[in-house]
Amino acid sequence: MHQLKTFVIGGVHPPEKKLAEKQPIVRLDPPKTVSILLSQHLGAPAVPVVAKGDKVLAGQIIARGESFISANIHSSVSGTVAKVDGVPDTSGYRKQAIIINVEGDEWAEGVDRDEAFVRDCQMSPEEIVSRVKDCGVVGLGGATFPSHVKLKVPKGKKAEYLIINGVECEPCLTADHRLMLEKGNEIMAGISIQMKALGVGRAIIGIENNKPDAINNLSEIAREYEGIEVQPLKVKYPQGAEKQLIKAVVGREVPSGKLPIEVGCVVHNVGTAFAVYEAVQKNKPLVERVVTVSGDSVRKPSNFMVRIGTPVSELIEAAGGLPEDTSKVVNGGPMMGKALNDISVPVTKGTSGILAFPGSESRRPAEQNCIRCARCLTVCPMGLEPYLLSALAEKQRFEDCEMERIMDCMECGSCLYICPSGKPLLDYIRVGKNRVGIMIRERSH
Amino acid sequence: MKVLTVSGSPHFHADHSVSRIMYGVVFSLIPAMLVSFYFFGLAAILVTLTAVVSCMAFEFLIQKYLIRGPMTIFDGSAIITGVLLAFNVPANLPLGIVVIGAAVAIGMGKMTFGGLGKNPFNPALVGRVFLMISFPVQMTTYPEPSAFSTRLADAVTGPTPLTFLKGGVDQGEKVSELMPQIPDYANMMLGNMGGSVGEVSALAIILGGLYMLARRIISWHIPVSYLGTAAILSAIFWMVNPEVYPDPLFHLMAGGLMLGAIYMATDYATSPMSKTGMIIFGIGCGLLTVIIRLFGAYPEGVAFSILIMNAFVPLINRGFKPKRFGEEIKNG
Amino acid sequence: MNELFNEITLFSVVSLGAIGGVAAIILFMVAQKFRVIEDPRIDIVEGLLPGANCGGCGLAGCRALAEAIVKDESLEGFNCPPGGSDVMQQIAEAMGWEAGEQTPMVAVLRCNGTREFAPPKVQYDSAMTCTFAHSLFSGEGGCPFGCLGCGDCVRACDFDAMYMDPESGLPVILDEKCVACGACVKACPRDIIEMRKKGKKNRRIFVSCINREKGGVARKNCKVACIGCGRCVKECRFEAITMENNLAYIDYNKCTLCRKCAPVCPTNAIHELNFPVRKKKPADTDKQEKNV
Amino acid sequence: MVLTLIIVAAAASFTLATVYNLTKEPIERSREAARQEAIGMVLPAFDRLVSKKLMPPSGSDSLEFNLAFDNGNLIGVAVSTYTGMGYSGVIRAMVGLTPDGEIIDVVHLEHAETPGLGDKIEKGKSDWSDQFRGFDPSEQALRVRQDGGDIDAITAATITARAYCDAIERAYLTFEANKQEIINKEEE
Amino acid sequence: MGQLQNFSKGFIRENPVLVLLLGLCPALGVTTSAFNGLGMGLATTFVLVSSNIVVSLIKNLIPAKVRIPSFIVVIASFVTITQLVMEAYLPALFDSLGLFIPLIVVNCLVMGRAEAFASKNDTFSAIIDGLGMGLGFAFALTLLGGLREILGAGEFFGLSLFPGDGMLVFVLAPGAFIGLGYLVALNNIVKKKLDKTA
Amino acid sequence: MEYIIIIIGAVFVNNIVLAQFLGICPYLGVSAKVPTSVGMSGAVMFVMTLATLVTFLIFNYILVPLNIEYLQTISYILVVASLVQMVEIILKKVSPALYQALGIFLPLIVTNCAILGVTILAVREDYGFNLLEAVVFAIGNALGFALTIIIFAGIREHLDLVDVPKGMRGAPAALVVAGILALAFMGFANLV
Ligand SMILES: Cc1cc2nc3c(=O)[nH]c(=O)nc-3n(C[C@H](O)[C@H](O)[C@H](O)COP(=O)(O)O)c2cc1C
Ligand SMILES: Cc1cc2nc3c(=O)[nH]c(=O)nc-3n(C[C@H](O)[C@H](O)[C@H](O)COP(=O)(O)O)c2cc1C
Ligand SMILES: Cc1cc2nc3c(=O)[nH]c(=O)nc-3n(C[C@H](O)[C@H](O)[C@H](O)COP(=O)(O)O)c2cc1C
Ligand SMILES: Cc1cc2nc3c(=O)[nH]c(=O)nc-3n(C[C@H](O)[C@H](O)[C@H](O)CO)c2cc1C
Ligand code: SF4
Ligand code: SF4
Ligand code: SF4
Ligand code: SF4
Ligand code: FES
Repeated sequence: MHQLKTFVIGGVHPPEKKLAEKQPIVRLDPPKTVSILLSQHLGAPAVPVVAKGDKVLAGQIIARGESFISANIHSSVSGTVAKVDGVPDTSGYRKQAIIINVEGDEWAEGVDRDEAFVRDCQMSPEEIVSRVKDCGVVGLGGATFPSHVKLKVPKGKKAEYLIINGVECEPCLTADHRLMLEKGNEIMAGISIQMKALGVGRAIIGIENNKPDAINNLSEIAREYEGIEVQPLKVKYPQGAEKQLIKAVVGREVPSGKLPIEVGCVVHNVGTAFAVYEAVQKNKPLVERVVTVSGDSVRKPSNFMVRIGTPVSELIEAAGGLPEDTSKVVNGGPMMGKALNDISVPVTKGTSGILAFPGSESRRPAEQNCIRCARCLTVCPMGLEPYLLSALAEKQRFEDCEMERIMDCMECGSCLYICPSGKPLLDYIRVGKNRVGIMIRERSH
Repeated sequence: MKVLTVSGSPHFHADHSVSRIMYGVVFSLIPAMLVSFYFFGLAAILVTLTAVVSCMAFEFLIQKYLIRGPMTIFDGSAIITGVLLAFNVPANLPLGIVVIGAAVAIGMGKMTFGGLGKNPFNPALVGRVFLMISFPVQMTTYPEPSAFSTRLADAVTGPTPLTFLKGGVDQGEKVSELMPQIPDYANMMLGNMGGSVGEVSALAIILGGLYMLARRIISWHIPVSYLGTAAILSAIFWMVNPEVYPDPLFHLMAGGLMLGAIYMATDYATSPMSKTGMIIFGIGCGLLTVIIRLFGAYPEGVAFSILIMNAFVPLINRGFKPKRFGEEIKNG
Repeated sequence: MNELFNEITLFSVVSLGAIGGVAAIILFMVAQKFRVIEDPRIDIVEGLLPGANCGGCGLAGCRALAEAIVKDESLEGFNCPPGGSDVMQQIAEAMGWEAGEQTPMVAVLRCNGTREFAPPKVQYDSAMTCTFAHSLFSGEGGCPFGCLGCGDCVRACDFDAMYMDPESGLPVILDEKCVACGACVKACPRDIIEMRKKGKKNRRIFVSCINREKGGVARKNCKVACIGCGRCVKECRFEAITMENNLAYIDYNKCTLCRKCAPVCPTNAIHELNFPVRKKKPADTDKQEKNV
Repeated sequence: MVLTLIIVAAAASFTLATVYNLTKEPIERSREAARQEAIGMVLPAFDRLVSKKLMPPSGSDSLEFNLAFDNGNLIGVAVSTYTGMGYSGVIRAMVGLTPDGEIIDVVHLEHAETPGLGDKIEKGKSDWSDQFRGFDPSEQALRVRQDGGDIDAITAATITARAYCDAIERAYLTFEANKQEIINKEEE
Repeated sequence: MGQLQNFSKGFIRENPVLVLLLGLCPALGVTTSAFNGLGMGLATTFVLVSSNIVVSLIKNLIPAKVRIPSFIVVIASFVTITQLVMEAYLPALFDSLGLFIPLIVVNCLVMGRAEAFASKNDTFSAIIDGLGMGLGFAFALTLLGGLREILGAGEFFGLSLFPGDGMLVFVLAPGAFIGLGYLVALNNIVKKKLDKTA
Repeated sequence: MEYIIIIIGAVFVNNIVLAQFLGICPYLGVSAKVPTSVGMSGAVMFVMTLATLVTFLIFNYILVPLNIEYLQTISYILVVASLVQMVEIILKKVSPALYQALGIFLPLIVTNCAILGVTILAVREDYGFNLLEAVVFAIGNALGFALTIIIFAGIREHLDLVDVPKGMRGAPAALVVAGILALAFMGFANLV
């Protein structure tokens, strides 16, 4: 095996709690109704192409991503459009969604639902990109950035490495892990398709050392592919963050404010590689994804293959329901996920996990004065000074925030995780980032 | 299901807390405390107890009646201040003066600025230096160590190795003649010498320091750069003229250098945040300590140097930031 | 020579006269050569300032302060310790900044989502700042327009004119202390606070809600939300009330404080402040008054 | 404009010169009074005073010797002496000596020692300087005990005490070195 | 503003030292005892009142461009007069105030009042203003001097309050800063109380 | 060596602000931000050196020979005031960049005891300085001023961020900090 690599600055090591690690992916049946949000990706919301009363099939396009950064949205079920209306999203604000009453499970024409593995792809890079775009594939690693945009190398830049993010550094989550075990071949084919689209000769799959079975499985398969290798990594959060992963895998540092392509890298999540495979080889749009349901309050931690738009409450039911003392339900990982105020919200393309915790585990500690212990600054993987940024933001000194490079913060939460005085560092940093972002935008006008 | 909680991420929190850290420090101080009780007896116990109790009491009173903030006396930081203040005064200091010191340390050194973490200067040292200058006589009469003594204020007094040596050298005597008259290095290491309550035993303090290092309460940067600089600088002088300047080993074990480097210079609130900053800070403390010891009016310079460097901390924090990710473009 | 007037006198007068002369020439040169064309008001303001150049204002001398005042066209945030408030008053007069009588305004809170009317459904556990809470979720009560109760507005008020009522979870504005500086308006991420005419005898009528959701949706989260039913619009004879996006708004310039609208509101979303008690008062106005 | 300022300056300096001339006398007088008082404190009653300057064996400045006569007999010498060894600044003192060289009394003239510590050399602040009364430098050592002498140092202000001894010693040594000349004075 | 208020504001509300933070060097430098503080305060008051008088008298004779230098000369003259008179008749006080007497010239308070008030008002008001501010200054200095003397030497105006020495720091430089710091804080509280009752 | 001792003495042992109480007003007034305090220090250094040079000459070659030392105060203040003006004029003309950096602080300096105090101290008898020593003394004091005011500005920036209790905010906390700083500087006692 290779020697273990990792990134240099900062990082923390939260308890792993991979409770659903051994649970194979179970396919859930479609629910009675689904609510498919029009904004499930980074960028402009998609524009609906169906109206109330229309009959739709699973895999049929129902909203089109029209601007440069946007993505198509497909129906994940077959049935009738009940309405196009606002439904509360994960933060409780109403967002436009297409609500479909499910009737049967019929799929649109052209979608190949055969599980048989198809390795080779004959499409040209342009065809691959347009297929990925048509199928509404977005990054499944969390940011839900439309994948077709990332598969086109901008003019004047050259991609050297495709880095595949199999790190899954967040505690509790096991979706990528299971996928790497169960769909290794498909992922590998997806990677080679992405390599073809990008025109790169090398792909490196970064996997943390706490998933030896996945490392073995993919290394095994990688032998059959040229230019693809697996790089085991030391366990450290947030290794899965793009810039940290590039640093860990190829030792390059993406300059502040720049994209990975600046150092010749493109990063995709393993789930995205799988989605690309399905889109290109099977013509199957992104209508379902693997979601981990886990956490100390979940009776049966599981990994489900779920249709987009399924209410979270159904997933929780399928995992045995919630005990009385549950006090927090999180969409995503415990470090970066969003706490839900209502469990009836739908699963989106970006939902990698649903975690439930009792109060004892997830309540924030009481806030005290910052004792200037420098722990936050030691763990910040971006080399920032969170205590300072947070204080500046709290004092509304946003110009100073900008000078201290608040925009470099990727909101990994390491600082808040480690702070012994329970300072809500990241909360204030987010306020600061928000305001500095507005300032920067106003300036460029 | 009960009411859900909504909060920003992250939803996990490390197993740290202010009081755990602080009590860790208190725990690590136990060896030094035991040594001081052994050599200075009941007097040391009384001084330590008085300092701790009055520090907590002053913090309580100020917090309750002046600042009107949440109660903080059990976070352990006032206990540390109390213990370290006691460790920095002679065992036979009248208890009234100890109480004044505690009032100054907590009231002026800490609560004036809003309490834990906000103070720019090390509270215990503010207390000590205040007492040094206010009560020079009482603060410079040290009891002779004697095992398990139960004597209180009337103990036999004697000089500390530092005052003895400095006094002698100032009178033109030679270091080589003075050295045999102070405890040998083994005794100094153990703490069998005149000095403040808790500073005498380098060994016990190092032990506590190792414990704190192991628990990651402190990092090595400040103690190592502080002690290292002090050793190197004193070694240079020693090599130039060993009859006027004592050797580095003596400097390391005499007086409060060990206590200062491991416990007082490392105080979070009053030391720099970045690792480079910490090293600069340690070097500054080391230089100043040796200069004051060798050339100043006072035989001991640890407290002054740390306080002076405390004043530089904001500037150090401004000038020595952690290395930012993506700062230099390194295209492999 | 005389005891009192001797050569010392002579030397003194001559040498100090000489030094004074040189000083005068230098100062003269400054005056002559280096008159840069500047806003003449700077000189006026500087003339009014004490000229102590003490730096007490935090700027480099009196001229710097004068320049800053003229540049900002306002006295806000400036203070001259030696001159005190009189000087600032004089400057304001000289610059004519207290132009005319302004209609007195006051801040009002346009949300009545107390714990009672909009019971919390979830519990918030993060930094106590509305700005963050706003970006995180719709609020404990679920109303995406309602007050978040973290008190950003209270902290923004420099005049102690606001406090958080722990019972209702809403901020309270103290009319007598509010100077209408607008800081709270800027601070609130949800634009709940509005600056309104203080009104005759301090009387005001306004819709205490800014929820633009459809009636049913709004009502689900909050019992006293404006549901956009339009009854008040019909009731108002002065066309002071408009309805937009399911929300009624009372234009304070048109409103005659006739009080006709308030009783017809089915959710009691219209608030009346500082009016005498109604003779036949509808069932639950007292509740509102308590929560204003 | 220039003229105005010249006139202001001239007027001011004219006034000042007048005040200066008016106060010159009283200033002189009060200085003299202070000197006389100090001399009076360290010497017995006398009827005639002769002053002369003498260079000390070590030191940069000369010392003022005030020879006091009573009925034509030299009854004592008041030496205005100094030292630079103090904790801060120069210390000046008036030392009264008998013709035999025994110290009659010492009083400080000027010092900048720390209040509360070094200022114990002042007679009003403590009786520390009383130990010099009747001290015979030819028999006892004019040095603090820490340095092997016979003077008790001021607690925590050894530097000042040491310096004061230095000042007194300077007076004494100068006196000894010029004894002949001083005695001759008497005969003159 | 009435003359009485003009006079009294210098004590608490607009105290030159405790609120306006002017003339801090003498306030810190000479206040080793209440007596010194009072002496310095009165000397400053003298200069302040006299120069206020002269400035208000000559204000119309001086062209604007040399106004400040002329005022400086006036003030400096009164400072020198104070110096000379004090040396002649109060030599002990003169010695202990030392350098800080000539420095009255640059006391921002004196210059500020001459410029801000005396040069724009009639002589009587100028006297009242000078007296108010000057006595306020003296008040603050005496207070600080008294505090430092009591804590530092256990005496007040030279009278021994308790046996033994006090806390030496208060006689030394740090005590001056610290004492003033807490006095300013105290004055803030008093001022707030006054504002509330007003 | 002589000069080094004068400088160390002026910067650390008898620090102009912390031990001699000169220039306290700008010390508290212009120390809110580090860059401002740096600018102020530069201006003080410039003027203090120049003023000492000129006043030393005036004192020893005009006032002393004519026996009118009592005019020291009044002549010095005139010299300092017009010197500052002149520097301002010259600076504006010669180096606009430097003027931008220092010029704005110049007016503040006229009424600053630090300048007048140091010029008076520099001719004190018991120092017995010659011209060069007097100038070095002035530079040392200016450095001492710079050191303390910059440190102090750093601490005040820190205090700004941490929310000092209401009653102590601003001047009181600043003064206590200065007090503790003065305590710490006592460690340099008798260094030279
Ligand atoms: C703090 C942080 C942690 C992340 N952790 C992971 C991770 O564990 N696994 C992952 O695939 N993506 C992770 N991401 C997202 C990646 O940065 C990146 O967006 C993703 O790998 C890109 O691939 P995609 O476009 O296919 O999603 C993380 C991002 C951040 C900011
Ligand atoms: C405005 C914007 C433009 C982007 N442009 C590109 C691009 O041209 N090529 C690319 O590979 N990725 C591009 N990205 C994607 C980012 O590199 C990154 O993969 C994405 O933001 C998700 O990363 P994360 O999950 O680590 O946050 C862009 C992102 C943003 C926000
Ligand atoms: C602020 C301060 C003022 C001091 N003033 C004096 C003083 O006036 N005279 C003096 O001899 N020592 C003074 N000292 C020096 C110390 O007290 C010194 O330790 C002492 O003089 C020598 O120690 P000893 O007298 O205990 O032997 C002062 C020290 C400090 C810090
Ligand atoms: C490693 C460590 C060292 C400390 N050292 C001191 C100290 O020297 N003096 C002190 O008063 N408090 C000390 N404390 C306690 C506390 O941090 C201190 O009172 C703060 O300065 C209060 O804001 C220490 C705490 C820690 C964790
Ligand atoms: S980790 Fe927390 S307590 Fe430590 S420095 Fe950062 S914010 Fe302060
Ligand atoms: S959340 Fe931002 S500031 Fe905090 S550790 Fe992560 S990158 Fe650094
Ligand atoms: S912030 Fe201004 S407008 Fe708002 S309540 Fe306070 S004084 Fe009134
Ligand atoms: S009115 Fe706005 S700022 Fe004030 S507490 Fe409510 S949400 Fe926050
Ligand atoms: S009084 Fe000294 S600078 Fe103002």
